[in-house]
Amino acid sequence: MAEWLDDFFFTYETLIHGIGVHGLLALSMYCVMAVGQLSLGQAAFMGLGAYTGALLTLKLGLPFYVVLPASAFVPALIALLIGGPTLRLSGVYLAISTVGLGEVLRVIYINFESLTGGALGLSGIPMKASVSLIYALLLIALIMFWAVGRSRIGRAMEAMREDEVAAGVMGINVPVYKLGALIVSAMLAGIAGCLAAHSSSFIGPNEYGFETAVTILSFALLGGIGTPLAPVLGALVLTALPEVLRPLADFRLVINGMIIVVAILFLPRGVLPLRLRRSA
Amino acid sequence: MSDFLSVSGLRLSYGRTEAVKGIDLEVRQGAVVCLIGANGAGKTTTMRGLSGLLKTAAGSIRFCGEDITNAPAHKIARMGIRQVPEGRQVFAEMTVDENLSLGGLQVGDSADFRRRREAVLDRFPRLRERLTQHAGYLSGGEQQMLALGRALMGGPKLLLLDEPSMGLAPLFVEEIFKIVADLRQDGTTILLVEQNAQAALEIADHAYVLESGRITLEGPAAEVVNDPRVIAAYLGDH
Amino acid sequence: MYRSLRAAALALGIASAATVPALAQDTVTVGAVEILSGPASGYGIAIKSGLEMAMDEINAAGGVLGGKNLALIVEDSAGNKDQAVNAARKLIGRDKVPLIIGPTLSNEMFAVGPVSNGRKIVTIGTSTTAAGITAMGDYIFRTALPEADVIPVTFKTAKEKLGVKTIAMMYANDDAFAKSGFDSMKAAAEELGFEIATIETFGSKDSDFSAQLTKIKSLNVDAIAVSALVEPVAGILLQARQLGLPETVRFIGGNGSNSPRLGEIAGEAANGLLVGSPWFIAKKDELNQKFVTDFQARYNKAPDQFAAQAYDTMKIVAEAIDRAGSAESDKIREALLATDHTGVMGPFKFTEGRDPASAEGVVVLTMQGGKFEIFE
Amino acid sequence: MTTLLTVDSLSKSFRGVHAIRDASFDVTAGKVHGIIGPNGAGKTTLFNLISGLLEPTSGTVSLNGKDISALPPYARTQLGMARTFQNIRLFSEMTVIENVLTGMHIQLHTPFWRTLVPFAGAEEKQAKAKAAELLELVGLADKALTRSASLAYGEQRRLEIARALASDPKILLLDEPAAGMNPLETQDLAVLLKKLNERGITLLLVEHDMRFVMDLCDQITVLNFGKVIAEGEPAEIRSNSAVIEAYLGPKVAERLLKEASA
Amino acid sequence: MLAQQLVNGLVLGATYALFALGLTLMFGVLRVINLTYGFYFSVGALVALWLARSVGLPIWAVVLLGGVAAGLVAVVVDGVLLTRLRRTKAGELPSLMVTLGAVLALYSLSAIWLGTEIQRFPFDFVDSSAFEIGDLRISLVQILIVCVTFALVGLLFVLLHYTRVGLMIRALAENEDTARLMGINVDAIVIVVSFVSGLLGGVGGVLIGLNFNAIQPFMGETMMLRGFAVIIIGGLGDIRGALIAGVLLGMFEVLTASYISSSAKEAVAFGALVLTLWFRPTGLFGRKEVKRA
Repeated sequence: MAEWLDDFFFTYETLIHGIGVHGLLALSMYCVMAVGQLSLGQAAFMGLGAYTGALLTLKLGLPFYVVLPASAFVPALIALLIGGPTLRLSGVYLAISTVGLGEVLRVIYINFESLTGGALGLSGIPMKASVSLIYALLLIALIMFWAVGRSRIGRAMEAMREDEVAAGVMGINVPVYKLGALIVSAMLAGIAGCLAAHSSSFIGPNEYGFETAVTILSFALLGGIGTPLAPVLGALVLTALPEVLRPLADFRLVINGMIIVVAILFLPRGVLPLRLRRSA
Repeated sequence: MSDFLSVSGLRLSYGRTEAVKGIDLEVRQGAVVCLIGANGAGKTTTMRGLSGLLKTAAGSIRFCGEDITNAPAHKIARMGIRQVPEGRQVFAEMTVDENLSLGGLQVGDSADFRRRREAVLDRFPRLRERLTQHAGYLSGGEQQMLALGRALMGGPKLLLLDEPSMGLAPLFVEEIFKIVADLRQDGTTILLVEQNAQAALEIADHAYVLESGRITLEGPAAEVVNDPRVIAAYLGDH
Repeated sequence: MYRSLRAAALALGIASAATVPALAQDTVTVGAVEILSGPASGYGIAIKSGLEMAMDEINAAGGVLGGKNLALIVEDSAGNKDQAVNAARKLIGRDKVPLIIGPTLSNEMFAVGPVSNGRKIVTIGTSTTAAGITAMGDYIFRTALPEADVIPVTFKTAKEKLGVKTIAMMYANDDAFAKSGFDSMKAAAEELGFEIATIETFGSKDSDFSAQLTKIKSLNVDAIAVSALVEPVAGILLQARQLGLPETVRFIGGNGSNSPRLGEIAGEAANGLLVGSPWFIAKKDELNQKFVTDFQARYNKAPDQFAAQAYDTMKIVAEAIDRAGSAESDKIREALLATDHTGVMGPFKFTEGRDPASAEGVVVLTMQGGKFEIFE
Repeated sequence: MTTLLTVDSLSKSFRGVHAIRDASFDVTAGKVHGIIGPNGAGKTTLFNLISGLLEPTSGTVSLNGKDISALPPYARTQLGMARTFQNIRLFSEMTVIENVLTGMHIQLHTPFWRTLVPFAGAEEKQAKAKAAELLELVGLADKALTRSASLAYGEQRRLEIARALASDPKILLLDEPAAGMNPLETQDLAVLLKKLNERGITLLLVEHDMRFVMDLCDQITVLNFGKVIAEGEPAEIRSNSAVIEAYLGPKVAERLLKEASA
Repeated sequence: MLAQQLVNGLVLGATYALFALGLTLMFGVLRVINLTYGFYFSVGALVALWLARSVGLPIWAVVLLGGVAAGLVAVVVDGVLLTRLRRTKAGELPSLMVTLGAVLALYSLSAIWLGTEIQRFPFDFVDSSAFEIGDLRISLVQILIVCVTFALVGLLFVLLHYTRVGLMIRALAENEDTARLMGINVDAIVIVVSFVSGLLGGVGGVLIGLNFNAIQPFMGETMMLRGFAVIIIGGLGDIRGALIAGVLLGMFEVLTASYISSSAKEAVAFGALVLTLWFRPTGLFGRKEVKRA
């Protein structure tokens, strides 16, 4: 029985890692969407975290408890830098300018070969992200978001999402909240990237582009953003889906796409349409 | 019973909010009927319901013997009910000429079209001067003329005028009402929503007073104009 | 049908391993992880075809271990390293295969290698030509000849037979495979004392190369070395001719150019291109002729080197299982090290480092009229 | 008599169209000040300029002597200004009480992690008590946990007022608070607004219902075509010929004035 | 070399502009960032390829029919995906997402059906001759691309500004409700706009497929990011902007590759995009005011 469990765990270890990491990414997306913004830059922040983490581990041999916070710090710094101008933008513009960030970073990874390994990426990253660490962080993030969501801050965020103008009139400092949300989401994506790098031993420059950004967005869209649990559920479904649909071979992507279509058309609030209860 | 425009039991809502709560209304051919009432009383909502922009929640609308309840807006427009929307809504990025062409889409590039265009330009000489200008650069009064002219291009059987004097300088207000009076003279049927009650009642045959989505007063315009309730509604107790 | 149902049940976690019977006692099952969907699926499908054809031949000839059938489970990686790892884990943990062929891309191998090596499962790349693959661990093999072995042969031939002195180099800088090939090219060029006039890069999905080629044209080089997959290489050849680059300027390709697709896409524009290959479709030996004929008959298209390498690899694996006398990973590993096989690619042995032992079989091919022929 | 809010030579134009031209007036602390004018006179634009949703083309707005023209809306709220909207803008997904609590945003300071500790949300508890009081005041106490979108129209208007009050404003801007209400609701509203005024809140309101305005306001500013055409106490305004003309046209104005003088 | 590089830049830029035309029209009128647009590009090329190979039609017919096929696909896709969202006025985010899911499914389906290997037109399908002036070479296909791009921009301009349908399209773009009041059947105009956008995308696919000889289902996907950059730099919904931004971008890319470094070429589009959004979020030619939050 133990052996069976061991095999089971071995078989699905990457999947289990993946669900945890994607859960964190879904929360980072949630964080931006919770203030009514749309970012397609979460993949870029993830990549920054992954490269920061991998480089610090490989080149400087720093311990993981130093590496992990550092890989949250670097994306946060970039978010702060791009935050100012991009937050003036709304909707589609912000989304596309954050896609631009991802592409610019990709070009940098490819061209700074001596540091990033160029197209070959970085391999041999030690597997330091254990399942327990990933899920502990996911749990902490969930609890934090739940707490924030229930607090006056969460109320302010929901107000912004519903009506930015009215929220401003309520005395909510809308730009600061937006910037704060972007920074926190960048940190979270950075941590997720670092964990992913330290659980798959290899990272490359092409992993954090448009497609990944869209995947992260679809976690939140499928799950919904009524509660922090919903995007995580979305991540779970969409991460497990390719494995569940493995027997369908070629048709997996077709089904995957159709699920997104159907979810948007018929489940506009996601599969978990609940709303965080705040007032009892 | 008039067989021109008759509305019965009309209810209209925005989402969950009911703005018009079951009204009956009649417009005889060739008449000018005005709908007055305070802001938020449901006048504009009624207009949007009649032109098909808003789906009716209940009740029926008949026009020229046909049931047009919930007919699509473009069909209603093609049947000859032309609305001049509140706030004019000219196509700001198009020229005056293009705006007029849009009004006369159904007659296209025909002799009829050219005749109507000439008639409108004769009626509004200012528009002729500004034919190639973008509508967005016209003054408020000119835009209102354009909106009226655009509706007239469609050869309306029934003209729905929503607050034509809104935000206009007095000189223009006067001019607009003169035009409405002219149109009446020419036999155009008009349903008029107005803030400027006196001016509206003066040219109207019949009037309805709308309050909170219900019709509270109805009668020949000459009677309504002297009803103390109307004055009170506008200026408070006097 | 049964297999897909079973797999669905597994993935859904409805059935547990304890209740699913292992495949019948009289089969030996090996796994493969290849790209079967998505934009790069052409390579994986070719490899799958080669593997399956070899497997059927082996089974028709009596199977392995004295009569057991050889079976193959091919999992799709879609070209995504996470899915490649998931697929490998599924093969190891669920299907309990002792050996995995693949994955298709070097990138995927870098992610899968540490996992399968950690579980002591033999993993053989048939198409992973990047440097450093086999250094990942004792259980990682490859039958693909690394670019580092093939390129010097091609370059040397170009120098000796064509008198090439100055070259321009182009590569897809966002593609690990192309970059790795380029590194080998650069090393070989420096070794041979070529003058490198310029190094130009492009994106692997680009379709316009006119800027780079115009620049190269103005530099009057003897040859242009290109490292990329076949699609961009074909595009480069077509545009080079459009821009009026003289035919005397030879193109030298890496592993990616070694595909019949090149002739199909680029046609006459590919004339004169040089490429080193461990395998050549028109090789005259009987084994190869039979392989090409059978493959053509079975799949209704000509095999490429990916199919050929996969075909040989399956045969090598079957022999190793027989020599090992058991389907255990450790024993197969030992037996593989003693491989001495003659396949469609020629004689084959592994080095101590589990790479192909010799580049002797490398032939330099040139493209003429849309077809490869031996360069003489 | 101190001046709380000063609007000084304020102008705003959109694409060359002048919505507000050189408007100036003062709002005295503790008074109810009305702004009236026909449709399209620029009242809502004026409100948006005062509350910071629009930036003026020229001119200034000062609150308590401090120039706030360049401040974003949230900063004006922090200085003691609150407003409601003509086309009700509630947070429709939220419950009624949550809407009010959102209005208290600037007074709450508890860090979010306190929600994690059981029985530690003293401030939130106080806030809820205060919110409940405000709901009581506007007559929505029994609807505290209802989703705000499902309230009736008049209730939504009252909730918007409660939400605006939650920030403890010195001055409350009401954009057509009685619009769409029936006479009974309007009366209740007038009573409520008087009560607020008695508590020391200065009110600035735009309204169409004249009876309502005349009853309630201490001071009235009349706007037409973006310009201030009259200013004064209700009685003065009522007999101001320019005002009557703006509303009812010159003929009625003439007649009414004759009647008055007769 | 400079002359040749300028020609290269013009042709590359024209391909960008050609691709961006339909995308910007779609956004300008229907207010949707439609990610399935890249798929119409692929459809045009694939249909044209099939017609050229199996039916043996001449080049002009292939370009036209490829475009028409793509237009029809666009109408169907729009009808199935977006009608519902448009009715409920669902906003741009859900529309974006729904086209995202659809495009994933559509690409995958066509890849299953047609394979992912690169295909090309028959070798003798186009005249591969070229004009030579000294060192400068301009091929017929290149001339065709540039001419068709400018012609299509011109035609689109004429369609929008000098025809009744164009008048209706512009009215819809400005104000849907008022357009209805003019008696315009908005649903029909939406179909027309979808068709024209799809047609433009399809024609782009055929021509670019002819020039670069690399046709496969995913070809539109790779163009999509570049297309975004072009329409945002040019101003969303602005046809003239798309033309100018496309050509400029192509020029800059080619000149960067030839005089700075080919590895910096990739960064040009997104560098320009970021700069545009930073300093002029409405694009070079966009006019609408940015809302104040």
